[in-house]
Amino acid sequence: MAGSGTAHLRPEQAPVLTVDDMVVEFPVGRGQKVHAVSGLSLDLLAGETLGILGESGCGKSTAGRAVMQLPSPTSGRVRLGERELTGLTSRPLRKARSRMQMIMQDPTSSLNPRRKVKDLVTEGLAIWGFEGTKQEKEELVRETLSAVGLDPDVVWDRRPHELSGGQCQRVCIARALMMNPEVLICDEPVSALDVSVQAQILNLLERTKERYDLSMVFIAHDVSVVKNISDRVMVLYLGKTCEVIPSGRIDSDAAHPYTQMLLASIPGAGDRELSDSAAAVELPSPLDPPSGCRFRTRCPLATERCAAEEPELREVRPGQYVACHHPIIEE
Amino acid sequence: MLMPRKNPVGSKLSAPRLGGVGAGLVVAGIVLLVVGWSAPLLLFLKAVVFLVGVIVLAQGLSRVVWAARGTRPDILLWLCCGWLVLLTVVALLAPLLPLGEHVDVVKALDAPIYQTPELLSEYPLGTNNYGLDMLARSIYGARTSLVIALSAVAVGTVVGGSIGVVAGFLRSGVDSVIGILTNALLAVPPLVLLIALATVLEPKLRNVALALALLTIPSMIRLARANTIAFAQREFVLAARAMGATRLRIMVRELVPNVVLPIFSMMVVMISVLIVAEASLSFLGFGVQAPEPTWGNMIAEAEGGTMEEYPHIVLVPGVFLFLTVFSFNLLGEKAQKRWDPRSAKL
Amino acid sequence: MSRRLVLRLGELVAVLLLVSFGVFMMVSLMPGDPAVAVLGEGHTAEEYAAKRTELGLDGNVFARYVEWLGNALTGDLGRSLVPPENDVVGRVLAALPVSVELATMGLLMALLLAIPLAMWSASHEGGLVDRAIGASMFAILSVPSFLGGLLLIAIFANGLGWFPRAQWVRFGDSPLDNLYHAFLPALTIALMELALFTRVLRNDLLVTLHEDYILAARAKGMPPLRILLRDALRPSSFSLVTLLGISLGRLIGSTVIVEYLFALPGMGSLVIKSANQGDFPMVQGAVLLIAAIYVVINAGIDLSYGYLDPRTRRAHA
Amino acid sequence: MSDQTVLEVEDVRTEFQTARGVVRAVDGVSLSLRAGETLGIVGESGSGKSVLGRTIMGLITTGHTTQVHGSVRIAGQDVHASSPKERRRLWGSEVAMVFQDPMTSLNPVKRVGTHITEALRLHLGLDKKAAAERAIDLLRQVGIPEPARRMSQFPHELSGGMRQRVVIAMALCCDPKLLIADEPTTALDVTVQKQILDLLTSLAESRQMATILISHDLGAVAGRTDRVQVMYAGRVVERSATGEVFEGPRHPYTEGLLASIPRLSDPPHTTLRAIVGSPPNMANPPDGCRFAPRCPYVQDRCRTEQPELLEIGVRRTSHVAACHYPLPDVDTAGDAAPPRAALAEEIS
Repeated sequence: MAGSGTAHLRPEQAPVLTVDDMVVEFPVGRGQKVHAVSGLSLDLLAGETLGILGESGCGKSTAGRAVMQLPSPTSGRVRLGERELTGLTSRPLRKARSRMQMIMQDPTSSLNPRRKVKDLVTEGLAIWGFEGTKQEKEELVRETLSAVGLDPDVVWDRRPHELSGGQCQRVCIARALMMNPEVLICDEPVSALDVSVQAQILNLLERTKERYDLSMVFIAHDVSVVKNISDRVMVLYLGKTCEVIPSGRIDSDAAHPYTQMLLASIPGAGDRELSDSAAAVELPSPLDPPSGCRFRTRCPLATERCAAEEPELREVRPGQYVACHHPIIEE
Repeated sequence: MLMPRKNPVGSKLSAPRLGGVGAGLVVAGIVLLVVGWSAPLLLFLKAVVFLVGVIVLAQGLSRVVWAARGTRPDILLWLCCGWLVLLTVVALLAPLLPLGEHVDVVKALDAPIYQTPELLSEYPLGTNNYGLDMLARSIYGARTSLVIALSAVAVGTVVGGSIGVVAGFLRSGVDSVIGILTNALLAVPPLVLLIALATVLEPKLRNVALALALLTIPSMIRLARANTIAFAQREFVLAARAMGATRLRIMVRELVPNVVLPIFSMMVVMISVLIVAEASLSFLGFGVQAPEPTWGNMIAEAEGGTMEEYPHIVLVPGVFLFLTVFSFNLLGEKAQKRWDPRSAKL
Repeated sequence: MSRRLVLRLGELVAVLLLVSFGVFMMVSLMPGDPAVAVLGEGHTAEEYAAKRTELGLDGNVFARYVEWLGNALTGDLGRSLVPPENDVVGRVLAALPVSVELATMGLLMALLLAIPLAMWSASHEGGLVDRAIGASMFAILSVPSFLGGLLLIAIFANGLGWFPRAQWVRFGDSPLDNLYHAFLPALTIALMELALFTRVLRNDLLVTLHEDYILAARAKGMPPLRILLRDALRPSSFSLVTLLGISLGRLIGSTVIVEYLFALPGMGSLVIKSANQGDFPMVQGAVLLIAAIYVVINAGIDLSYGYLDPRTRRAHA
Repeated sequence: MSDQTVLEVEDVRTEFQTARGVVRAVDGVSLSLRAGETLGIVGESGSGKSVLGRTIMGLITTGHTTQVHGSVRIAGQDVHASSPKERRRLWGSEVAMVFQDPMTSLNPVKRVGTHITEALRLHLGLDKKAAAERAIDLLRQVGIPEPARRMSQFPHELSGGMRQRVVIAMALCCDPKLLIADEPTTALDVTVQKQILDLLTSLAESRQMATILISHDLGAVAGRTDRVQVMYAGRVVERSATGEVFEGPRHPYTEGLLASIPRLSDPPHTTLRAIVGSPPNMANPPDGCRFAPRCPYVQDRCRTEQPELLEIGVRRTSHVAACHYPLPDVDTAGDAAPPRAALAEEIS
């Protein structure tokens, strides 16, 4: 795009989360700044899972954190339900933020090594208070731990280093659930895990979403994983949106050259037409992204128009939006 | 390193053989200890023999336990802990113990002067030029050293640690100001700063302790700050913020418990540094003044030719000083290896 | 380069100002009266007041500080209080070369010994030699330098008579004699540094030797000594260089002790003597100079990382 | 493919002494490799695949905390019986290695050129100029644009993919007969991974190099290797021609591993057939079959008796598995074959 645009938003369906034209930039000194996210818009319907797909450095993690206001984006708006998050003062923001929860990539690093599982999981209640007796509270914690597949009696007094990576990730999920969130933002939750454990966590997330009525944003670099868990996939490149596509159609209908390239790079995926031609060029620096379409330096289909004019997201098939001047559409 | 390594792996020694070697070393060590204390040797040689005896004994014991239990214990660590506990207890109870006179010259008028150490005599560690008992003086010296070092470290750690955590967590303006203040304090070499302070402060126990606390503060700030910054970048802090924790809560509940451990290790190392600093200061005549005994001013008594004639005047307080500093150093290193692997390097 | 350098310079100036202010204020914070300290007890109030005026202790503290600092910048640190009431700067400059020589010699001796010892130790990790070196270095670390110095004097100067004590020959007069006289004091200084350097460098080398690129170099078939020298040493020296900066303070402390022990006419002896005599302008001047040297050298070390690690070169540039 | 055997590994065991006890990271592995042949070693973290690679290379040898048993012969020379000097002669010229993380496998204070030329000068005795020319040529072969300019750059000035190309050039500089690539793409971006794997495959083919490709990623191995060896908790559980393993895994672990990977052809929200539990603690592995605690088909015998790695193949190619109750062969099972077949198509 990779371009911007809001054609893919669905305001009429009352989304749980709406992000409008979000920009995140970090100054790196000498007047330069990293353009991490440039004009990202997205929405999330109740019960939906939005997959965000991209390589490292595409701004997907930054976007996830900016949605949580950690830190707040440079510009743009984030709405959780009816509530505008940008510009809130400290306490209301902390309160509103707790309606969204985050699962991070490194499960051991995201748990305080000095605390026990029971304290980690009840931390949210300790901050916001719990209406009910001590027994009820403990009952709730045990129930939640069981829900994420941990035996409360076994892990109750353990510290994170006594647990495996998969178990730590389960504790993180339990901790998030205790906040009774509406939206769960998962930032590469399985990429640090072993293959056999990865499947357990993916299944768990899927089950949890049903059981707790969550909406989910799932950030990852693995196309197959994203396809498996999402309803809708958004492909990012250098801080901009390339394509928004219902996940069931990503392998057959992807129209953006970059999405095609990602599909082609799945090992053993067979030779898609874009596999090697675009390969040798490196990812451009986010300090000074290319003009026009940011993908043009690696795109085999790039023309002069791509350098001059930034493509806008437009609907190419029902529910599929592409920001490209030359989308690959076989009729 | 003396400290036994965890793993008896590469060793091809069988258990009985190991036990044999160990037992041999134990016997040798004990013999050396006894010889070191009682044989009619030059005192300097005695001290060397004594120390070698301790090392050999430690190695021997470690091997015996290793052979018997299969895991190799850290005998040296236990010896160090033992020494420190013994020293502390003895120092605490000093007024109750049947010790010789340590400070009042008049009371020691009829005592022999420059008595050489004799294990079973009235003066096991000898006497000084006034006939004061060296054992009693060393133990009272330990009192002074430990009180000064411990109180200075406690004050320095509490002040420096909290400033460091706040600076590391808040960053930006506060951090820069504190950084410059810290650097300014560090810019004057410790001993020079102490001497300079000594020109203006009375050489009293409290003042020495305060001056030493001032020395502790900048290093504690740096350590606490660096660790706070490192932990603040960990994802669990992000997770706490995502749950809506306030900044105060994050500092107190998430950061402090993690920062405390490296600070504690640093404290132990700092104690040994301050004991040396206090001793150096007293040696130069700027610390607690004679005849009130400290290890530093006891060693200073040996200056000007006394040392060659009566080496025990240096060696007795010297060995006390060495063993104590060594023990704190060792403890500190173990603690740092366990809790603060990054600064363990320095 | 420019932005970083300017920031660094700004910080350096701020630190020096703070130090000078602290050093100056020390006298005002003194619990006793300097006039009493100089004249001794038992004089009349008028005499003390006159002395205070003479010492320049009247009037606004800050005004006096600015004046003192202004004078210091033009190379005038006042006069000593003790007869013959010499110029402070002159005395300090006469003492400085002795201390600098001792410190440099000690540092060089320590480095020359530490680097091979650490390399031997690290390349034979866990071996007998490694453990022996480790243990002796740890033991040396626990010997305060005044105690170590006393023992060295007892053995080598008074016992064996190999080295002189309490004499100093200026380098200009006889370079060889100067080195001979400086050897034992420098060795005393070197011991503590040697122990620290060896331990730090060994541990850093061990970390480096476990890096993938060392494995890669081994997998290329490079000989071990070459790997140690060409691949491992430079990346391992970061902590050592940082330590050099921190060592400086301790080094100056050691020179103070050593000069006192060996009765050498350096900065340490000067500071101790002046402190004993309550000669505060002298102490102020000497401390200010020492602090300035310390701060400047540390800033230099900070900038030297660029050479050691090309990764930081671009960031600094 | 020539019949010359490049690598022979016999009953290798690698043990580490740790604080928690002896860890047998590699437990009785035997294999052999001919010139031009490619072997994929697949396993999760802790399966011992990387340790095996380094033991074969001779980078892990018996020392203070390590014991290596068994024999490794590269081009007829026993690596572990050789003197350090003989081993160094082997490294670089007979066997070379590509490491996992290109960020850490290049010395940060050395220029790119030096990394390559020093090996050339050491092994081939080239002079400075010839070595530089050869190095530039190598950089060009591994697809680095402007190779002459790159020579004087430092590693941190290159991207991850470029660095891994430099590491490969470094490994190839003396034409080794055996290349061991230890997770060569794990640390790289998805779009770069395939480039590097393709590069490795084509280089191995053009040079008739025996190659071991170690990876946790089944997809990376499928389609690029002649044979695959699956490892679990230090042991080989299954080894056969790559296609056979993916089409008809006979060991329950291999089957579970294949089933737990999401497939692009499945519709969204397909429930994955995950393996329960987590890999064993290697300081205290379970008795009997190490996969028994997680195996869906476990029998009493599995918990007590350690299965041997046995030939179970029904076809011409060798197919070995270490299981008391191997899964039925797809072909012989006929139509009743589990849905694995479809999966294998997707992956290979």
